[in-house]
Amino acid sequence: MPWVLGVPATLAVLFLLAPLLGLLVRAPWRDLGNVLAESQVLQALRLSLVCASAATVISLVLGVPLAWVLARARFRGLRLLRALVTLPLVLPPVVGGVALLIAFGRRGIVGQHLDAWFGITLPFTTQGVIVAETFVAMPFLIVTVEGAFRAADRGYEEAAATLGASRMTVFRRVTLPLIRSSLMAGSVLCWARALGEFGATITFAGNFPGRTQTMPIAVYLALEQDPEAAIALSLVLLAVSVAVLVGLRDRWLRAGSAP
Amino acid sequence: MPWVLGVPATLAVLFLLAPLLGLLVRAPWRDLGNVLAESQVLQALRLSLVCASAATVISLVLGVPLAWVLARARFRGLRLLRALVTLPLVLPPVVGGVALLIAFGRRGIVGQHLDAWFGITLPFTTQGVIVAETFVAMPFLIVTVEGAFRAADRGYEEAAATLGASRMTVFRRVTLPLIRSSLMAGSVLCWARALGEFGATITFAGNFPGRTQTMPIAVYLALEQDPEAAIALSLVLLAVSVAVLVGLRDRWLRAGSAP
Amino acid sequence: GGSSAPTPMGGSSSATSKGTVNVFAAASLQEAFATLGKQFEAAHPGTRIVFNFGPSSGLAQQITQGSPADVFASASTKNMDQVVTAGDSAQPTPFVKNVMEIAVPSANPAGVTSLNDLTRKNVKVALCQPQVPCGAAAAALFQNAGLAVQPVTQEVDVKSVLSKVTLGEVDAGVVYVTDVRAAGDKVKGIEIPTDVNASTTYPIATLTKAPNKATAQAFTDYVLSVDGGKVLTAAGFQKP
Amino acid sequence: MTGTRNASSTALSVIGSLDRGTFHLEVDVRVEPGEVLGVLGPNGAGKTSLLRAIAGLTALTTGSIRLGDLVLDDADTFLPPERRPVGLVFQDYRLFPHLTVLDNVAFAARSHGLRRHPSRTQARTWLDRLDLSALAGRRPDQLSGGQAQRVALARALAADPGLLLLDEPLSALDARTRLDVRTELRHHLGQFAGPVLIVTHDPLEAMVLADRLLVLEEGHPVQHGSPAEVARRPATQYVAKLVGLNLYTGTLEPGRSGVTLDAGGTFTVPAQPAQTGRVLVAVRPSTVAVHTERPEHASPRNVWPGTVSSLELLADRVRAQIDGRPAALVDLTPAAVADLELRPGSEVWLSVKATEVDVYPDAP
Amino acid sequence: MTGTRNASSTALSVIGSLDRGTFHLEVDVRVEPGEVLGVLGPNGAGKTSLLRAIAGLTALTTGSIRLGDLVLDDADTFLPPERRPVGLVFQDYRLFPHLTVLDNVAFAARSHGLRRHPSRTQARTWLDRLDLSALAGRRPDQLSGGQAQRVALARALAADPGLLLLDEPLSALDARTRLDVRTELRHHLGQFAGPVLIVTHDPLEAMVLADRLLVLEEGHPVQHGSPAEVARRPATQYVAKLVGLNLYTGTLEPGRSGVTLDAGGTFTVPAQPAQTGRVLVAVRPSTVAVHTERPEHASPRNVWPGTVSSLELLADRVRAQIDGRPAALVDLTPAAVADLELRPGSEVWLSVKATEVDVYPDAP
Ligand SMILES: Nc1ncnc2c1ncn2[C@@H]1O[C@H](COP(=O)(O)OP(=O)(O)OP(=O)(O)O)[C@@H](O)[C@H]1O
Ligand SMILES: Nc1ncnc2c1ncn2[C@@H]1O[C@H](COP(=O)(O)OP(=O)(O)OP(=O)(O)O)[C@@H](O)[C@H]1O
Ligand SMILES: [Mg+2]
Ligand SMILES: [Mg+2]
Repeated sequence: MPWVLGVPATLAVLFLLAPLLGLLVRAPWRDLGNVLAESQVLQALRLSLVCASAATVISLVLGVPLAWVLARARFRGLRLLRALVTLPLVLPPVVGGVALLIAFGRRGIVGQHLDAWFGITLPFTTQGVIVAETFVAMPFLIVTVEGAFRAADRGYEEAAATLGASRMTVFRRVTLPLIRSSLMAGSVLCWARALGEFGATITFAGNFPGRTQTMPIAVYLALEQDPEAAIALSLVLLAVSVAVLVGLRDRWLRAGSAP
Repeated sequence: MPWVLGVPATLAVLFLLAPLLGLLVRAPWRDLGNVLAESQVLQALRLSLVCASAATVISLVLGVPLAWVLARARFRGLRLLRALVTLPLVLPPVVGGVALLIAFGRRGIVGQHLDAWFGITLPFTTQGVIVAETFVAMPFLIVTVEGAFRAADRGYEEAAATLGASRMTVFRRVTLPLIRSSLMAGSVLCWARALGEFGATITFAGNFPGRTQTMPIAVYLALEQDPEAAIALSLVLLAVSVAVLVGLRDRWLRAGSAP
Repeated sequence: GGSSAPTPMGGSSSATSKGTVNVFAAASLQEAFATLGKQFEAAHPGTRIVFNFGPSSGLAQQITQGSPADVFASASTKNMDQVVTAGDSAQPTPFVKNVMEIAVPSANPAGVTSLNDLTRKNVKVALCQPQVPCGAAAAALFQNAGLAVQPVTQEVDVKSVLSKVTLGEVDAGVVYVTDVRAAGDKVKGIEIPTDVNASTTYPIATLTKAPNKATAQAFTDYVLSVDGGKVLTAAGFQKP
Repeated sequence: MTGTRNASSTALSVIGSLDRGTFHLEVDVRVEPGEVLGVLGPNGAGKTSLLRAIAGLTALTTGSIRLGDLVLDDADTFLPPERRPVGLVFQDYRLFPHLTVLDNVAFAARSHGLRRHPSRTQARTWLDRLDLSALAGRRPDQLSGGQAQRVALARALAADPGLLLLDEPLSALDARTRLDVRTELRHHLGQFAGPVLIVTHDPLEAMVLADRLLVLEEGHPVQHGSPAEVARRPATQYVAKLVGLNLYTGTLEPGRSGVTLDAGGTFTVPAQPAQTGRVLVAVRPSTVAVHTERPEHASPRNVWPGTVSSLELLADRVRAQIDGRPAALVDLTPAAVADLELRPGSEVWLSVKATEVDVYPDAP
Repeated sequence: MTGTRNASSTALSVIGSLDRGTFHLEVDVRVEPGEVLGVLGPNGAGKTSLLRAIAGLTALTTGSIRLGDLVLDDADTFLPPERRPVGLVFQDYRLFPHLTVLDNVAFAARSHGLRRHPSRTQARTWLDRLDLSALAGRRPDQLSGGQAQRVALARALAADPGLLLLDEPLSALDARTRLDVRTELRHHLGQFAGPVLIVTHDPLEAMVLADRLLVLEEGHPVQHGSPAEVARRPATQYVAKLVGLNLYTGTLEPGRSGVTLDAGGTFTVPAQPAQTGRVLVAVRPSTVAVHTERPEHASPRNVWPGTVSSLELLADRVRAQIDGRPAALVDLTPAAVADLELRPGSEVWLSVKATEVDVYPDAP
């Protein structure tokens, strides 16, 4: 490995891991058992995993097609649209929550109709958490996947079309598998961002144990009371997500060995 | 465009833009002038742009090599390392700030030496803001770029090597240009995330106007006072970032027309 | 709006006290209110108190955006005023106040013993931003004491000040008494003389559009009652 | 699934032009059902571009493409590639890197809705036919160049198209495999009901596989006809080189039996041909005799001096390049080369009988 | 920059084996400086794998690669590709998609630290030489197949390597360009001081460009020698097909002048050769005579019956495939085919003179 790459890579690792190490060092290991024993923690953890996964699935279903359109379609205003889609990344999460309330709240622009027509109210429900997390995390997926669509070799799509594959079949059987590793990267970003999401969620969905209280919110509340418990909770969150990422991601990547 | 892609893409756009529209509708347009006239706002905006850009540059310098290593190297523990690097994504930002303090604070594991040996203290400084934003945003770049490195066609690198290009030259002149569009995507994610970063920054670097007060912090403070002013400030932040993204990104993407 | 039939303290439940009450309360009230909720539920079988703890500003936003809240207990009058302005609440009542204290790391490296020490050049001080309640209170008490303190940072909330102190990043911070108490032995509290000290007031209100107004009012009354006051005082709060 | 796409065993007609960047292609060609059209031409002549237009990967600028009554492309219609009953073997193969060889070949069937199992079974018979069964489980990056090309061919054939477009389908195959695959291909093409276009640089392959040849140069058709016609009477220097003839341009003046060559010299030609004016003169290298001295009393009427510029040993003969007016390629036996002691620089005399010279009008 | 890499005009030697997946390659080959080794073999024989090993893209499993005194690969050393003075033209070109043609060709010079301007100037001279100047500003996706291949060749040559590896460098070129590039290549190879390996499927190309041939089959060298030797005495059926000979295996028993063929029949051979035992018998298709009746009193000693199974018109002759014991390929003039009224199914007699039959021992 050339040192010009090795040295900065090592620095990057040290920089990213030092704070995590710090957390490990300061963690109240003796109390960890107690913290975990609280039923609320497991509840929050479960809710976090469920909501982050749901948000990722929704993001995949809606975001991948949008990424494809942004990468491939040609129409006026495309550049603007492409920039607009990245805005939820920039919006401070709390403001994102406010924006969600304005749009999908009970009195919101869209929300009032959802309520009146379908009897759906999103704020303060688990669905609301998923909506908030999706709003914040989907752009990560979109931007990553769009970049990959843009770089993918069009020759294979042409070949598939001459073999009689419809646009949809080409997309499903050729384009998506070709960008598999970026799709994976985008999903990881999206899932992780959703799992760690706090500001928009607490603003839009509130903080009800078992319904909308996710781990980051539990951590926030713990910080008010007992910062060490908050560290312990964070470590639990980290451990679970490492387990999921190591387990899932490498399995996926190996499933279809790299092209 | 096949409707199976067009419909979800449209839904995704509506979903992402409705909240932004909501903000526009509720924005106090008449007060916008006043809000902008406050010198602190421009100061915060400048600081935000500078710090986010600096964080992106650092992330590129450190993160791209790390992504390369994660995609290409083969050693024990690689899978774990790959998952660990994504942890700052999952960490609730405030806890991230605490972790940064434990590591790089005045009494931190690394920080105490920085202080003793080089007289560098990071908390409460602009550099501290950059460190916090880098910590939170760099993983986005790393994950995106790693996916692209993984998918890149190794044949071109082989060809470059037989032409006498050193590993470094291959990396610079072949590999990086080949993954250009994902590199761009990663940079956009990184920059946008850094620009919107709030929790870790406030915790690690504190809040001092002109030194560490970035736009998201200003927005948060405004929320306490006057939610409408906060919306106005957010809109300013969004407008500036749209301008930057539309201007910069398409220029880059066009510079080297897609492969 | 206005209060309906006053609920008897303790004792048997009234006919109107049942169902679920959504209480939106400032995060700093978490521990005390959790206790109050349990006590109230015990006293009024058939009722359920559901808490939504968060930053007062965020809660105020949620309420004005139409969330189904019954009771709002804010850590600042300003956020309560936002709710009143929006027509969601009519009569907020102050129920506790929180006074300030100097917090120093347990080792107290800068040897801070009094308010005056905060003006020393080599003492790093963290305060809250003047816009937030704890910052306003700190500004007020420094004015009362005639001191000019130059902080290294103006935090957005009191917890941030406290964590800077806990981790030794600053030598002193000005926080609420309740925070010092909650932080246990990781920080040391240095009391501020009552004559210069400032406080912030926590108002509580039953909301105009409360879905379960009667029980909501019963809970509000319980918080304002003597029994409720005991719990709050135990957590470090003072009578308004 | 099979049988549905190639229902239309009707003629293909392409009339029009297309543009790719600064390149402009004009064509007017008709291929009958069951007919194999060989497309020849120098690099960059537009052969691949023509196939792309027919497949629907590039739109015509003007004109139309029809398959029987079905309009594939004209001013109003543009049928997308997946709706054209076309099979295309790409010059650069384009095997799907994420699929095994088997799944590459099964791709078309799968795309038409056949389930995994029957589509694989069908693909296996194709692999068998092209002798690729051993590679079924490989991914494209584990194939050699020739193996990849054969898989690409199998993939296109397995799609059972109504119209077959082959872009240098045998170029990477080794000599033996080429013969085998050519035989298999000819067999398949013989049964194939639709029109076929095959691009190749191998004149032999063109002769063997094609019923008719189209020669493109710089985006324009320059010759068109049966392999024998093209081989006997090449229209351009490129075609002459391709089929291994000497070709000269010249003028035939009325009342004279000699052609004045543009490259210098005069050729006596057989009987006075009907036409006069600009003509082409074709001379087979094996009909040119080489002498070390001027053949005074020999019968050939066309005798001229030259200098050997190079000698090249082919399989069973030596090809000499002779400078002179005109210059000529001459085929000799190795024995003759030894006898005459020819080497680069040798001064020689060339002769060719008037009866061996083919004269025909230069197309405008 | 030029001149530094090819300083080592020393011999290349490769002895050892390598593995790619289930494929195993064994080689033992030496190429002298200035010598051109043609590598032939069926698809998947390991030709590309051999070049990859020499270029450093695949490590040997056992053995060593040396260039003069420089060890490129052995048990202890593995020189990475960028430090080997090797130029490689890939079978699939691998032009950098993000660079123009000019910058592709200038890549090696840039990599060796030359600044942009001089490296481009140098690249331009290479483009001129291969007649590619008009394409200098294009990107690879705007090139035709043949153009891309020529650019790949220019890119490798421009790197001024000490050792040149060409993997089917002319396969996508049209006939005329192929001649031009072959001439240019031969010219360049003539001046080239280092060893050259060139993979090709075109026997003619191998004969023209190579000083010596190496034939690989299934990962093993099966023949090795000068083009003339290989062409005259092919060691395997593959080579025989390649050079266009009939090849039979048989046994020569002591004291007898006839070879008993494995495929049936006996061949009378010229003078009693020295060796006996397993032999190969090569017969040139043009030396086989075809008769419609048994030639009773003719001189050829080897006469046998057969059936025409196919006829193929080549440029100036007809190649007939005759079934019989043994089967044979026969070259005839079109006139002869017409005279004898041959068509598939015709019963014929074949004859060949004993003096035209070449007998040599079968390599173990
Ligand atoms: N995308 C493009 N932009 C501009 N010019 C192009 C593009 N694609 C091809 N060309 C040019 O069009 C011409 C015809 O290309 P085409 O691929 O049809 O040639 P071809 O006859 O197939 O040649 P070959 O035998 O080398 O494959 C070439 O000069 C090529 O450089
Ligand atoms: N990565 C790989 N994994 C497994 N087998 C491989 C791999 N690469 C090549 N092979 C196999 O190794 C053998 C030799 O391949 P190689 O590319 O050297 O053949 P070649 O002689 O160049 O053939 P061609 O003339 O078709 O290009 C082939 O059978 C091929 O399928
Ligand atoms: Mg082509
Ligand atoms: Mg090969």
